[in-house]
Amino acid sequence: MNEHVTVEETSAHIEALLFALGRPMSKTELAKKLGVSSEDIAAALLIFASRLTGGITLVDDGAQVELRTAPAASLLIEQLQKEEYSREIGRAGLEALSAILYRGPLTRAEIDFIRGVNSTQTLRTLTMRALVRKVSNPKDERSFLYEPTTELMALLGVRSVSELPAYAETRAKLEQLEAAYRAREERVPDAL
Amino acid sequence: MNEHVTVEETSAHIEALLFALGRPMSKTELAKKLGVSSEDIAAALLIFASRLTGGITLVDDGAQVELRTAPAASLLIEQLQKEEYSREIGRAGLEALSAILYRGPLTRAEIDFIRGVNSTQTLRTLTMRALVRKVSNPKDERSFLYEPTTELMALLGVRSVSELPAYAETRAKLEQLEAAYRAREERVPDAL
Amino acid sequence: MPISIKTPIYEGPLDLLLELIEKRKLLINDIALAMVTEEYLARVNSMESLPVGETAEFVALAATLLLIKSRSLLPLLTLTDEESEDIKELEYRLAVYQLVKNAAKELVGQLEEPMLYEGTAQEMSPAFIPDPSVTLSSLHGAAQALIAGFPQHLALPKVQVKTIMSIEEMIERLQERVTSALRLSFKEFAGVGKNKERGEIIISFLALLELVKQGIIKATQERDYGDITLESDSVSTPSYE
Repeated sequence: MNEHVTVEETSAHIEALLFALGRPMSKTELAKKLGVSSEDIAAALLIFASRLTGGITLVDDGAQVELRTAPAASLLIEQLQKEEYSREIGRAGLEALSAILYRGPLTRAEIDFIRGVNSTQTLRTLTMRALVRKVSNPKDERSFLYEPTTELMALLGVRSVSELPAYAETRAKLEQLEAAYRAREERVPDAL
Repeated sequence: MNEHVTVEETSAHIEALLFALGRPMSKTELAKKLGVSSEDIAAALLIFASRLTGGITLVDDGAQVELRTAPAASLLIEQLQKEEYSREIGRAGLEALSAILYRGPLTRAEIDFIRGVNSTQTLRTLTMRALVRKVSNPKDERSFLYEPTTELMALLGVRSVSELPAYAETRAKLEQLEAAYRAREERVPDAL
Repeated sequence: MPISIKTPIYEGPLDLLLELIEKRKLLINDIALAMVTEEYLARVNSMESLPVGETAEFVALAATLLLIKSRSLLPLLTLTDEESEDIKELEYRLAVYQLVKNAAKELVGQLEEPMLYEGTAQEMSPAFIPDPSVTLSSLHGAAQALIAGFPQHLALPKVQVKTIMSIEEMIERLQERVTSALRLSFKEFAGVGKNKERGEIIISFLALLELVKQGIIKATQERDYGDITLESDSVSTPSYE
């Protein structure tokens, strides 16, 4: 539709939209609303993120993006916020989050399998706090996948999962383990 | 106070503050909050204005400054906001509304708890459409209670919530479920 | 002076098992698992009550551990495909859980980092925009959906993936194993002289006594302090030398 829109213009439109609506927006939604392809959105987001040098930063959870204050300004904002943010997450919640962050997206059954305990209640609380969200599972309509949110990224003070401690390394190790396990035994149930 | 703050840092702090608070701020207020001189603020604002990336603009009336969406995008934003607030409120909207009607008045956290998902965006839409309104919470100054508006009641043709279909029964059932769930949560302290 | 004992709280069976392995600085493999089997069983036995819904997991894991232990004690024991798979799966799950648990510890540190705050969007002033889908019946329907969607089944134990096995069944399984291993000496069974820990021999011996007491196997000691020969009642042709 918008054939003559430059990537700079798309970048500016994204900034304006995210700023004005004041909520996370999915990359698909951005493409649709701006009438450009998802490749255009990806390119514009790269440009946009590279230009942000001040008090605002772009948080990207993979599927959605959101504007947030930059880490350098956090202490100042913290002092001025009226509402107190609870950053407390119990051990069960942290384990479920780390499974979702480092090995996700995952179904509830997969999280249960990893932790060896039932995570229903933990996941419900995390969903309520918008730290994870349920999305439909392309492999199985009856189940959902849990994935991280921009809210979670912002709570952890990172712009994307790649900034998490030992992210690439841990993810690679988990993939290696799984590949080795699957190779050993082909008849693995679809547990993980 | 902040002797070693560079003008770039001050510029970033101003941007973060204006973004986080979302209201116009006087230059005097900025100088006070950031602990710098009014000359520092003036210099930082110049830098800030030169770095703007397209979608956001700085409105400066001499005494006060404010962040706004850039004029180039304002038509697009207006269109999207209208669209956002005129389409059907959907399942999430109906659920939040029914929680407020049958179990209200409720805080956002309580609505999240009943629904099991985060309701921030949904409540914002319902508020903008004047279907619900925020009133102060006598129990906690930092939070608000959501209650149905008179417009909503008129739309539904009822004078009070008690005239809603199966009101007493539904309210009792919800109360009972919440109590049972919270009781279990207490038995499992590390649920999150 | 009052003595306060801090009872560690375990999230679940995998957590407990990993704790025991890490405490001894072992790698996750069948040798390590055999080494911590007794302690795992002792810990599970000492728990006043197993967490609701997690009992099956605790017992299923205990069964796999006993299998690993029995194999380490009884070299003649051959495992079925399913049993081997259980052991591989347990090792895999432990390795994955170890990585996830360590990552969770890192996240604690990450929570100390400054968080990124939301912006406050300029809001338009509210204007009444009715929605035709908002009706008494749609709202009543939505309320019913909230009730139906509420986690009211949480208090009930979840159906487990694995069949629930009791401790009794587990011992039965071990008995079967000993029976089929025909005839062997206690030294072989308990691994005396192979740098086994004393406590382990004692526990093996207790397990043996339990089996003897139940008449599953016969134990003969030719002389005092001599070796004890174990023989299964149900098999008459000894083939073990």
